[in-house]
Amino acid sequence: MRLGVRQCAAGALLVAALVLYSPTLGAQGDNDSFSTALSALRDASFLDKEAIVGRLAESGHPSTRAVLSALVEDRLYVRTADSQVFIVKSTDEALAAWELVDPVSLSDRGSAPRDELTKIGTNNRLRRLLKTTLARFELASPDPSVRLAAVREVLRSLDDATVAVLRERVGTEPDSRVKDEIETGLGLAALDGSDSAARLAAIAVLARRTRLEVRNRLAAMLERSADGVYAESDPQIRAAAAAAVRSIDRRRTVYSALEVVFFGLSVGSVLVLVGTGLAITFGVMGVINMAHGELMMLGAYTVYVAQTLMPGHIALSVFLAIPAAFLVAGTAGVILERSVIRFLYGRPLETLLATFGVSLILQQTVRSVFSANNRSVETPSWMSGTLQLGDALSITLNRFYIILFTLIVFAILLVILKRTRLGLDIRAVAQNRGMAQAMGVRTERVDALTFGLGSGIAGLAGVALSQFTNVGPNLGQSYIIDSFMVVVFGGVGSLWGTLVGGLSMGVVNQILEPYVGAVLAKISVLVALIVFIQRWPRGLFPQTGRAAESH
Amino acid sequence: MPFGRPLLPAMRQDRGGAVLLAGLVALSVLVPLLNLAVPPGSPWHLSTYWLTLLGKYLCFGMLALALDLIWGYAGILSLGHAAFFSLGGYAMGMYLMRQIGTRGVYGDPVLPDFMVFLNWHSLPWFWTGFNHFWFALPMMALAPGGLAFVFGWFAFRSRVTGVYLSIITQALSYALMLAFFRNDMGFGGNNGFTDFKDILGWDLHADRTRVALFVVTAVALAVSYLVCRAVVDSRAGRVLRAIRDAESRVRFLGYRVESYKLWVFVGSSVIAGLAGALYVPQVGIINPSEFAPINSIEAVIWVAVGGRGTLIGAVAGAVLVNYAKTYFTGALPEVWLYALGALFIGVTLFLPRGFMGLVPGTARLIPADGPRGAGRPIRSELGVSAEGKAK
Amino acid sequence: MNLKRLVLAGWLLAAVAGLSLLSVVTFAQDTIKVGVLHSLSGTMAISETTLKDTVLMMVDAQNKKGGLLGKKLEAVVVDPASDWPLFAEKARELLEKNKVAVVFGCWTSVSRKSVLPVFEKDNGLLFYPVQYEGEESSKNVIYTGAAPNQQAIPAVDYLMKEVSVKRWVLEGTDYVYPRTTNKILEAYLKQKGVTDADISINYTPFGYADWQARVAAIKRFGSAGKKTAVVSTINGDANVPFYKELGNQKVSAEDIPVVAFSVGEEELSGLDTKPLVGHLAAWNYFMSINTPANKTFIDQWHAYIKNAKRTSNDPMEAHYIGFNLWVKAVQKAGSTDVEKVLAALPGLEVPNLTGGTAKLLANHHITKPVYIGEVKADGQFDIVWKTSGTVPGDAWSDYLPGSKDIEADWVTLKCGNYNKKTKVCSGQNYK
Amino acid sequence: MSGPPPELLGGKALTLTNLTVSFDGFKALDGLTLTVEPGELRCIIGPNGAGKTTMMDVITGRTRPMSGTARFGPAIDLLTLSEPEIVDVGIGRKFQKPTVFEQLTVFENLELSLWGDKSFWRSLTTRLRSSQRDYVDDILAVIGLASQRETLAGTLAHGQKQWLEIGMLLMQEPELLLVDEPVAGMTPQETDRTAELLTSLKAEHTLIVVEHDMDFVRSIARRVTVLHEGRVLAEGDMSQVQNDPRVIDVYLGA
Repeated sequence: MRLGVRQCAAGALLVAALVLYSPTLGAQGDNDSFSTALSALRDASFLDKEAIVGRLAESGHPSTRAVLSALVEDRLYVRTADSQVFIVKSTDEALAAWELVDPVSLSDRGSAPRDELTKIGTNNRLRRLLKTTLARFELASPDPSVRLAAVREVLRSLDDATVAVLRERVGTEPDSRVKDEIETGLGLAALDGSDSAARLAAIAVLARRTRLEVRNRLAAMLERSADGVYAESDPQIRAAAAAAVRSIDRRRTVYSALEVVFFGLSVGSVLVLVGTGLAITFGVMGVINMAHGELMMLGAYTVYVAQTLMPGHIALSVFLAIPAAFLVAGTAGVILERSVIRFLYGRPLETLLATFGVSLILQQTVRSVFSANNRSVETPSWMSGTLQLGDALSITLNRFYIILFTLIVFAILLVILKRTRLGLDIRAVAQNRGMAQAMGVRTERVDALTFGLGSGIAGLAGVALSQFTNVGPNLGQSYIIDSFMVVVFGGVGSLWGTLVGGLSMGVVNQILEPYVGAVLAKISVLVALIVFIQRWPRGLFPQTGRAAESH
Repeated sequence: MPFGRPLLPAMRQDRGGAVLLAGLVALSVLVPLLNLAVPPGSPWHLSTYWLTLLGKYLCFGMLALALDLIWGYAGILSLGHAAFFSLGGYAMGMYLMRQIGTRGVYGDPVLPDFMVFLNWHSLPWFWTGFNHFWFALPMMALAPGGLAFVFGWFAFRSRVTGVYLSIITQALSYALMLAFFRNDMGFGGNNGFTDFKDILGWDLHADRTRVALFVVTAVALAVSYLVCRAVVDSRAGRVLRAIRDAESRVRFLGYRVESYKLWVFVGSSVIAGLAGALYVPQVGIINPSEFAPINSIEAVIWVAVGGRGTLIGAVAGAVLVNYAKTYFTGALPEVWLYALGALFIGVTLFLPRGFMGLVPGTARLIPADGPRGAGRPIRSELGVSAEGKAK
Repeated sequence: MNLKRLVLAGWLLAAVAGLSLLSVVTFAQDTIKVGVLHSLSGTMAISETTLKDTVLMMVDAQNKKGGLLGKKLEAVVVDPASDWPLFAEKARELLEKNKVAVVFGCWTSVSRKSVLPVFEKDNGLLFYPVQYEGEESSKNVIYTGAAPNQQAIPAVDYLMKEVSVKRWVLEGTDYVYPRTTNKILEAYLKQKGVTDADISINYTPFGYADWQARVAAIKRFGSAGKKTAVVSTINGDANVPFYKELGNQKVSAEDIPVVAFSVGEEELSGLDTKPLVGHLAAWNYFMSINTPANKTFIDQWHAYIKNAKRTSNDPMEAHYIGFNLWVKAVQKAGSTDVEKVLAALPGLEVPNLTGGTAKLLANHHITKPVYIGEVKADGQFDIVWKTSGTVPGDAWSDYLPGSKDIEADWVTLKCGNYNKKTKVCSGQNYK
Repeated sequence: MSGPPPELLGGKALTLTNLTVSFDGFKALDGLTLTVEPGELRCIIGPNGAGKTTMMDVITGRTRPMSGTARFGPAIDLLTLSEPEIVDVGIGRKFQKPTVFEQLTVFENLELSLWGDKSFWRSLTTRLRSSQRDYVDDILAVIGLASQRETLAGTLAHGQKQWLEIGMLLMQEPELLLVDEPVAGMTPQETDRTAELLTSLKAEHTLIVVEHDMDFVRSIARRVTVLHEGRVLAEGDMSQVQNDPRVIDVYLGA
């Protein structure tokens, strides 16, 4: 079975780990050799570092684990002054000086300014090695979740030595989830064994898992080489494996269906978000707002500015950016309405012309102010990562939050339109301007505010976009068409149409994509839209009754 | 001239047209002279750079003309005309690619280079025939025309109007753009067609050929102008304007509105296609970004800047805006977008009828605001509701 | 009405003023004109603006050294606005209207293809600084970027030998560079005994943002028990969402490393590097390479751009090399005449920024070292591998059936695509 | 060909039976039954929302009823015909708010309304024959706009637009004319002029006039039908209708 450099090293370390953790041998590590190994790390090549890490682990020194985890977390530094190696407590960019810890005694050693410290770097192989090594330490951690992670880590590189440890743990493991995981591992290992009874048992265990690795491992036994020889000779075991694969697949199909729906919703929610603002400026006010995309861009840049203003507080800055973006884009919208659009009511096609001009100007302004390069917007840590539902379905958090965000924004908008005075005015003006005027609605003001509201929402969309795509001068361009599609598909003037339209477009797209590829999927969605409009010329939720008959 | 046409405007219109035609004639005489006869040294020499540029402007002029015919007179705002333009261009491009023959970098007698290094083994079926000009030429009109017919037949029959129509035309050209970007389509993907050698046996890089192409373009523009003029001056033209102003009223007069819209749409798309076909050999490349919706929008803007519903205004606008673009991208590369943006805003705010609005008398010919005339509810024009922002 | 007249008058005035301004520009005193043909607006501005500044910096420096042949250099900057036909038009403007001696420009292949006929017709000289798909060698173009054998193939070698990768995902944006590169890599991998089952090729459109499904698929492909790597030819804008998605779906560089050919320091400065740490890039230059030459260059750059945070990247080095090659050739030829310069160029050597020298070969490509770097949290790269010595750029890949018999040689054969089998020199635009 | 085909000149009655139309729940017509004899001038009155306009929409094929029949003469079932086809069988309609083609001249407005082949290709080449031009001029005289021949319709006064539109109807020589609130917003003089115009027409046309202005109705109408909530409330000559108690409390009383 596959044995790279890594596995060998891992094997060696494992022995060390065993020694370290079997309570009978309370091995006393020798501080001197330990610290010499440490100082050797200073300017070793990556390959040497791997060897040194090996030595450290074998040394069985009590602070080995602390050092290794510091190394993998980029917290192991050398003080330039005396080229002493230290563990840094926290590498917070915000701090001017970092607190030092002695790697041998793990006792505090005051602090040093950042620029007097140089990091001991790692690369992929080293990190991988460190993780597997540490995992073996953590197998014995009191915290079950840590143990679970550790087992998962160990499973990535199974070898006889690892299996030995797992065997030892499986008996004593109290936590069921960890136990399952270990059994999975043992099962996978057992498959390679010779005792067919054990292998059948293993298959029986594995058949209850959903994890892809397991499935592929079993499926691999069923493959037959070019000359028709099965990878697995024993027909009985093959049958068992085949059955196992089938049952796993059955469970997985459910998950993958859910996955597609989720992906679809997340794509759709973005469409909805970019469409909603337009549903106001274009749908309600009839302004063909070509600058809509650039208003989103403003929102995205607001996030960037917020983050540069308060480095180190990413999460907070994003939260502050939400209202800020609304205000920035909203104000821009109001200015735009007062200075240009209000002269163009009754001439919507000219609003297209003017707003297109505005969009050009906004783009170039951003280029002049922030340069043509994309800007780096960081994602708060709590937004990256996944929500693991079962073995097979993982929901990516940032997409999940964006769906949430979209729904919230949409709900708030509905409340504004349906429950507030402003909303009432907006609808009144949209319905019948003259009448509204007669009833004392200050239509001018309402126009400005309506447009501001729509633009503000575009700003909010920008905040969301900044979390998963480029923040650059072209941000707007890449979404403007989609937004118009969504609004028209949903039916101009209908918010619900925008919601339903956007979501369904997203889901359809994601259902098609695996089969026909991204481009054809998009094309088919567009064609579907065209056909749909042929059949229902006023979109999903058309305005009914006499009002709709325009002549 | 049909009877009963108001005479004074007729005079005016003809004067405008006369100016345009005279200009085109002058160009097609002067340009060859200045480019070929005058020695490169002299200040009067017209460089190939300007020659190509003028040729390009005229092509865009044709595109604008086509757009004005349906937008200015029938009130159909197409945001997909770039698609027809590009289809014409691709038809010409396919012909030019086949003309390269063994002079391609791989020296393959049949396959264009991009097919060779993506190791295709034979020409896709839809390439057959394009090595003959007599086949390619009609395709330059039929490809866009056919698409327009199918699309229009459905759209107008099901009475898709206003912004809904605009957006699905946009969707159409967007979809086509994505499709042509795919290398599997057999149209050279993102790189499209380029490095053309010659057309009808004449070397495309020789000034003589370029001059010839320019003159052909000028003539094509003149002819398409006369055709459009004839259409809008016929009773059909008046019906179209009537449709623009009050569509359902025209139905009650017993006209089959959809067929009027359809045919003028097809005609317009054919003109656009031919413009594209003439554009490609002059600029020397055609690739999918020509389909980009933004291009359609720009074309609409040329018409608006010039003044819609006047035909000459459209041509003037196209030339004006594109000259501005050429000039600014060269002179103020850092800030030219400001200038262009300002131009668009300025025109909409101060010249609602475009620059033609400044020409005394023509203003009256131009629909005041939007296809349904001044003060009509904004949203009804969007095809949404009769109520709304009525004054 | 008066207002209208006023406005119109305003416009006219502006136009006139502008035109006269232009004429002033064009009738300047006797200088050597250096054309800069990089998009300053539109989608490509992101990458190309930096290159414009680089050339301006080099011109500036050269003038401080007293110019060239006793004349000052004058940069002529135009904006082709990421619009491919406009590239051809602007190239013509530079060559015919401004009569520039040399042009530094283009980024995308299509823009190069678009200007190629113009340069060959007007016999201009273009220095093209970006890694590209090869399959081209023009008399009038000097390719200072990497050909596939100077970037893609070494990168794959590294993954095979050092990381012992067995399973390959070739993920690219659907245009010529990825298509060709992947064709070459596919042929190369198969030659190395990789089976079809272990290669997955996929293309996505430009600016693709919804990577979730694709990344999920890559994860599945990678869970087959063999070490898997992604070779990414994903184009600029689509990268950020791609890496963010990798991060979100917890695909770490230790499990499935991604080696990219178009993600450099410039791109990294535009995105949150957390999810990228450990992923790889293959270039011929890295900002983090510690040589005196590189240090001086970076300092010069920071001083010129007045921003100590700005990064340098591979195409900038290419322009650095290209510019110096041109200067050297002009000095050797004693003239800026294109024919003379082209004659002088082949064989010239100038130092690159990584401690070696770049030699211009007869096929108008240069020799380059290849480095593999691992992304660090600070947006810089750890060099984890480099080729011993430099690799000569190969215009015509040996791994493509169409081109394996073709070679380019502008010294003896005087031909950019000479078929060794049929002994024919095809596709030449110049009689 | 000028003028409708002979078989249409026979004179046909319009019969509506049990027409029901509803817009999302609201019943605009509710089992409307009504007959108009050839050559008659029938006035339809009724409060807003009584279904007057909807009735016209049904007759002209613009709205399709949920149930009921609409026949023109014994042979023609209007519900099966498209809008243009209905025009062809000789039914013309004048809208409530005048819709003339503002960007065309008065003459052009009438020209477009001429009988004849209205296909696109035909109208590309067709020219006015002198007989047709005379006919247009006759109509111009009838509606009293001869002097405005070349003016843009958009610049006409309100009343003139109304007449022009009636003129456009006459151009098609319809057998049945539907006229929707012809004198709304007219000056007294214009109103009288319109009254004359309509009465002068009723000889060879059947007219259905919807109007609010009682004096005007009194001045032209023989028979009056009162609609209410989509049904016929009363029918008869003006005096009968006026004295009908039901009418008084739903309409005249109000």
